Amino acid sequence: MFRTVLIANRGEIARRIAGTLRVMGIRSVAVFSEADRGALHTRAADDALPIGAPEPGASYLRAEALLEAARRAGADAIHPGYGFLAENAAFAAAVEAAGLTFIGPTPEQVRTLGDKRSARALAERAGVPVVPGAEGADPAALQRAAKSLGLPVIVKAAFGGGGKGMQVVEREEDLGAALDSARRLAVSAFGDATLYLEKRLERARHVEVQIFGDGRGGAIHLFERDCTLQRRHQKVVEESPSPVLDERRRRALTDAAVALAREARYRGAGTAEFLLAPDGRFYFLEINTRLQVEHPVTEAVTGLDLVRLQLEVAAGGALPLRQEDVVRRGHAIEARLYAEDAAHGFLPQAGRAERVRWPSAPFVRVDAGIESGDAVPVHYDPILAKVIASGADRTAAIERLAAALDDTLVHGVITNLPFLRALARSREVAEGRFDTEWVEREFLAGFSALAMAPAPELALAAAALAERLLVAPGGTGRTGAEAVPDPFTTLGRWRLPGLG
Amino acid sequence: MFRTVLIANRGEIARRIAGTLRVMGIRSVAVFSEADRGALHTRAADDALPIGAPEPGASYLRAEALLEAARRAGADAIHPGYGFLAENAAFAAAVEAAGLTFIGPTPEQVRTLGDKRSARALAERAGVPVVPGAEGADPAALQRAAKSLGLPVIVKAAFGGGGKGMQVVEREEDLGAALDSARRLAVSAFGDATLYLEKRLERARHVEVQIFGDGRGGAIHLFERDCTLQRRHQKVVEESPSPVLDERRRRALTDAAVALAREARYRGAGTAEFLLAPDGRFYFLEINTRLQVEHPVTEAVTGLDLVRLQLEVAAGGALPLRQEDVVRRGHAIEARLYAEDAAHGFLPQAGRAERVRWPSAPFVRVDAGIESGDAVPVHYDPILAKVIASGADRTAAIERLAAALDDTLVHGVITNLPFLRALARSREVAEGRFDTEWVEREFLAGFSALAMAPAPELALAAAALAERLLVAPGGTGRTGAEAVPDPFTTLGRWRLPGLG
Amino acid sequence: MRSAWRDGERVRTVEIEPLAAGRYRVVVDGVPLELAVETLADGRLRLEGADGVTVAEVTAAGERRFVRLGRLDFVLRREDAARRGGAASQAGGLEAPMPGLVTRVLVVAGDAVRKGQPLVAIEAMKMEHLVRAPRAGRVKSVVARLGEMVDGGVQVVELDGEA
Amino acid sequence: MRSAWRDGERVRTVEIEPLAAGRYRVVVDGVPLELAVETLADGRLRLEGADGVTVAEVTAAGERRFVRLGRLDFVLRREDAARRGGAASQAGGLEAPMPGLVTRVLVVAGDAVRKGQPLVAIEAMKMEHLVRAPRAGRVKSVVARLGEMVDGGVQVVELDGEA
Repeated sequence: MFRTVLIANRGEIARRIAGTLRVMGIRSVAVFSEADRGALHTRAADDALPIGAPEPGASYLRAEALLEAARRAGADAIHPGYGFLAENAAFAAAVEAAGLTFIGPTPEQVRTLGDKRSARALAERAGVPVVPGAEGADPAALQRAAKSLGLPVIVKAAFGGGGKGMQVVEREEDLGAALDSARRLAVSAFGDATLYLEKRLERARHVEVQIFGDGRGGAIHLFERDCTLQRRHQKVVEESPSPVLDERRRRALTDAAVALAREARYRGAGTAEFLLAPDGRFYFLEINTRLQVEHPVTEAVTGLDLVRLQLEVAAGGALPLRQEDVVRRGHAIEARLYAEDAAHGFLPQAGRAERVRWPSAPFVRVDAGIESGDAVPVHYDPILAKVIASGADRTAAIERLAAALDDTLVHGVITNLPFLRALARSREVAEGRFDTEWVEREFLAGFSALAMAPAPELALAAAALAERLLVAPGGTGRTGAEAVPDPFTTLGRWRLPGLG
Repeated sequence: MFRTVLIANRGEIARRIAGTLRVMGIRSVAVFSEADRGALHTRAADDALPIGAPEPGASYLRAEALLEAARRAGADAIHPGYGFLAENAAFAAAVEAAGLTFIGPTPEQVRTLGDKRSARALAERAGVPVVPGAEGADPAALQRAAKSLGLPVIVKAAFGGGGKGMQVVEREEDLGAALDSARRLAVSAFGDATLYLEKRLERARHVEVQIFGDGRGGAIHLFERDCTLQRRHQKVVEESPSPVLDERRRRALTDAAVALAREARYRGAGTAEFLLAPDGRFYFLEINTRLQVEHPVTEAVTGLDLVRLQLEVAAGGALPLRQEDVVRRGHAIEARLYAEDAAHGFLPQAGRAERVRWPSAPFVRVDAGIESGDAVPVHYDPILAKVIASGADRTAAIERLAAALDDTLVHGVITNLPFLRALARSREVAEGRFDTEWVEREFLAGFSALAMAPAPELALAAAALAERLLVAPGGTGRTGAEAVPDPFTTLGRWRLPGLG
Repeated sequence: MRSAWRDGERVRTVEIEPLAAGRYRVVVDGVPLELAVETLADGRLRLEGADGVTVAEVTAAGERRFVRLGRLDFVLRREDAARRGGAASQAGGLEAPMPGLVTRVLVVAGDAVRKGQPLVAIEAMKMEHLVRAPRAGRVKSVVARLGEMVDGGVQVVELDGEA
Repeated sequence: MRSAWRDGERVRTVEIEPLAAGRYRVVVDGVPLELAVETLADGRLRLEGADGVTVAEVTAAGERRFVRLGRLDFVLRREDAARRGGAASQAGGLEAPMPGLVTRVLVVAGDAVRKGQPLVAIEAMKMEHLVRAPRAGRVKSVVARLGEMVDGGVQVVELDGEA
């Protein structure tokens, strides 16, 4: 097993990886940009090294800085987490060239599966159906392809998983602008202008299967996750098992995922994503060659630590368990807590989380990237934490999630907590009746109206009374020179007069 | 189902019960003594009512105050938690007489099973072997009984479960004093001078079975807990499953527990405790007619919420699940965090927990009764929290427990954390090789030596540097008038100069 | 003591008048409340009114106040501060909607713009947002500079006739 | 700056001499350390010495200091305070070993006592603890009163010849 692992990431996932490393007795080394100095993920690791300026391109995306940190820390392996360089084949290759272990698939697999074209070819070889689509960097060719697929189509960067920057184009006249903007984001986020077009299936669900491969053709699955609840094509609530799969369809889906993993001679943890049409047919979307944000729901229903499995596969070159050792029990559901204003177009927020309180209850897990007083920098994905609840059945899990979200408090930065709370208590979620567009199509208007209703008189009374009864250092009586305070250095926490 | 439940308890268990009530949408009402004003368990409930002075006899043990609070709060049921009045038949009867539901067995069952004599008679009727013992209030008769059982014997109060006030008498000349002191504590803690003597089995393990009965002769078990790791006859680390039971013996033990529950027509949650001798034979000890401190390990391996099951049985009069619905998976282990000085005879501690940080990690659960700044009153059982870790196997669970204990921080009051950390990393615990006396017999001397070794130079340097670099309001430069500060009002937290 | 608060699109006023012994008369938008107020040890406020007891937790973050009432959260903004960026906001979107990097500046002072025309692009966390003209008019000045990091609520463009 | 600390049964001394730019020479019981000290944003101390970096977290609770070094905790006591109860402790157990209720007072002033004789019983959380005479002598005064709550470390009995 490895002695020292460098975690090439930040926030909740870096902290979560450090936790497993500590349990396994492996030294963990965090990295941090200047914006993350003192961040929770650096406090969770055994050591932390600076890697550059706040902009991702100057730090978390800078392969040479990460390798240099690994060298300084004496690391023998690098865990990339998700996002950043997790699906960058050149980085995986550079890690191996430096004589370290990349905790993930081979660079070749990252490249093949990260390229939609070769991934789709793989699926066809494995006998798994794919969604009609096209790929390329030439705007004119993409325009033609979109028309032949038939609108609506989905436009996104070919590299990098997830729904970031994904756009739905309904009308032909919007196609040019959408391609232009997607191209710009693809270049800035992934350094590659290649785009991917896909026929948009209506009222579909997003269901994915967690796979683990030994790199030699052996593979198992850890059942599915249903990630249908999305806003702006980004997952926001995920669960396992899917509320709509019967055992026969579950079997067909997991069989398809294992067939893909075997065909790819896949190594380590991956996720085969599928669209599930209302008629029950499923279509392969892509394989994410990394740990998924929503992996905790799989951990909750299987009782397995996926980061530990990743480390064991990477160190031992074999799967530490057989398919029949993977036993599913009960139901788990995760809500992603983002610094974003759900009532105003999900605009990302930043600032300082002045006061944070996480729920603590049986069958509730919180993977958090911040504590009270921590900064939420503008530079990164605004995920703050994940709240995961499990139970003997889906209803119990959802009830626990709703209660846990009630008990969550984040003050100082606007979050999607009100949105998550409303979602967890909605009838459609309780009944499992939704598709990937349902939030925007049916849920959001009602939520926004609620969110924009006037605050109760008591809330205003409390705010005004607090002003009078509590002392907020720096919060009141600013001079003109301080008129534009830096949100990252404002202290802004109340103290009781006489105690401070 | 109930609409409002009064929780007649305090600390971590009151908070944990409030959590399940919230998930179920039931209003929770906490009670508090003057020493617990603003305590975490009152903040966790929907409402909180004062019930009297700090001394338990003036508050948490005062049935009429609790009933009056229940009436004021409009409660339709009372959950007693563990300790205090949980096993007091008169209280259970008074609750029912007031027209409320007592969440527990019938008053008659509390009485019968709380009396060692009738409990042993029950076991004999159910065909379950018992440890040789005797019971009574007359010192002379007890002296004679002890001699006929043969020393060593165990002396304890006949009422009230757990190991509180339990004494081992090895020599005849110590018998009188032990009976005298046990009698005094029995009167003060349970209001009854009856004592119980028991032949002490050497090198035995303590294994217990969680049972649930429907009150009409139907009963199921939720597997066993091994609570062999004890100090001063009080459990400190518990796990499920037991590391020494094979499937055949597990079956025999759970069958015996279910037979007891059926014979008693037991209602609700209970625990059948057994001693397991080195030869594999087991002997019935007693039935605790309440939720057990260590119930979370059962919850972790079964995925069931035991408080919810209690409420469902109490409200519905039927078991909400069958034996075949109870599926065990993996291993779970719990460590009890006490405010006690393990290196100095486990003397209970009190004060203010100035700074508290609980671990947050996958497969780790913390049931805590305090947060930073909370008081630890002298008047009550010094349990602060329970840290529960689970895993696919025993080794994984113990590794997670050790890491979670490392990540736990309680400053301001002395705790048994160093003791728990050492225990979680000991070879004997890893190998499961211990009995109920092992801690005192083999572990404690080494631990104490370690605990009393000089602190590293760096610790002293840090303390002295903190004095110089940080400002402790009230901590330094006290005037003579403040020479004996009240430990419960001392602020004592550091601030950075210039930020305050 | 009178204060004004931005609550979403609204401006609301609160008047506080201390009565005896921790009691206050609080008038919110003309609606009077009488409250017994206790500051709890952890800084929360226990408010007892005609409708019962509510515990409120108020956190200051710059000019914003995060208010927790029971299990709900509200975000208010002190109106003196809100006025700075808020006036532009009411006039229609001439402020940065979020903190971010100014990636494109599409107009210069003096440009005539039509309603809805993109003026400035701001990018944060892989999302691009266009600040558009809320109405036809002429650009008086461009406050934002290309490549600059701006806070949410900061004015980025000034249209003719704007304060 | 010199300070003295009670570390279990020991008294230990620390001398701090500031050097340039956040560096300190710290002498603990005569053992010199040279440390670069940084106060982190959350109040922890980052100590960089010859053996590497350690982050320490120091919490004051009355005269006690709880010190976290890495994943270990230590409890120290400022010696000026320790001396109050500590001297009695060294003389042998005339202080309450824990906070609790005085349930029995077994001697009065003037009593001759033998070594090990119980003097006072203190009960806390269902545990009774006897304070015993550390040596033969005569009771000068009984400080504890029956039914009184006492703090840990408080003197309960004074034997002849004690300060």
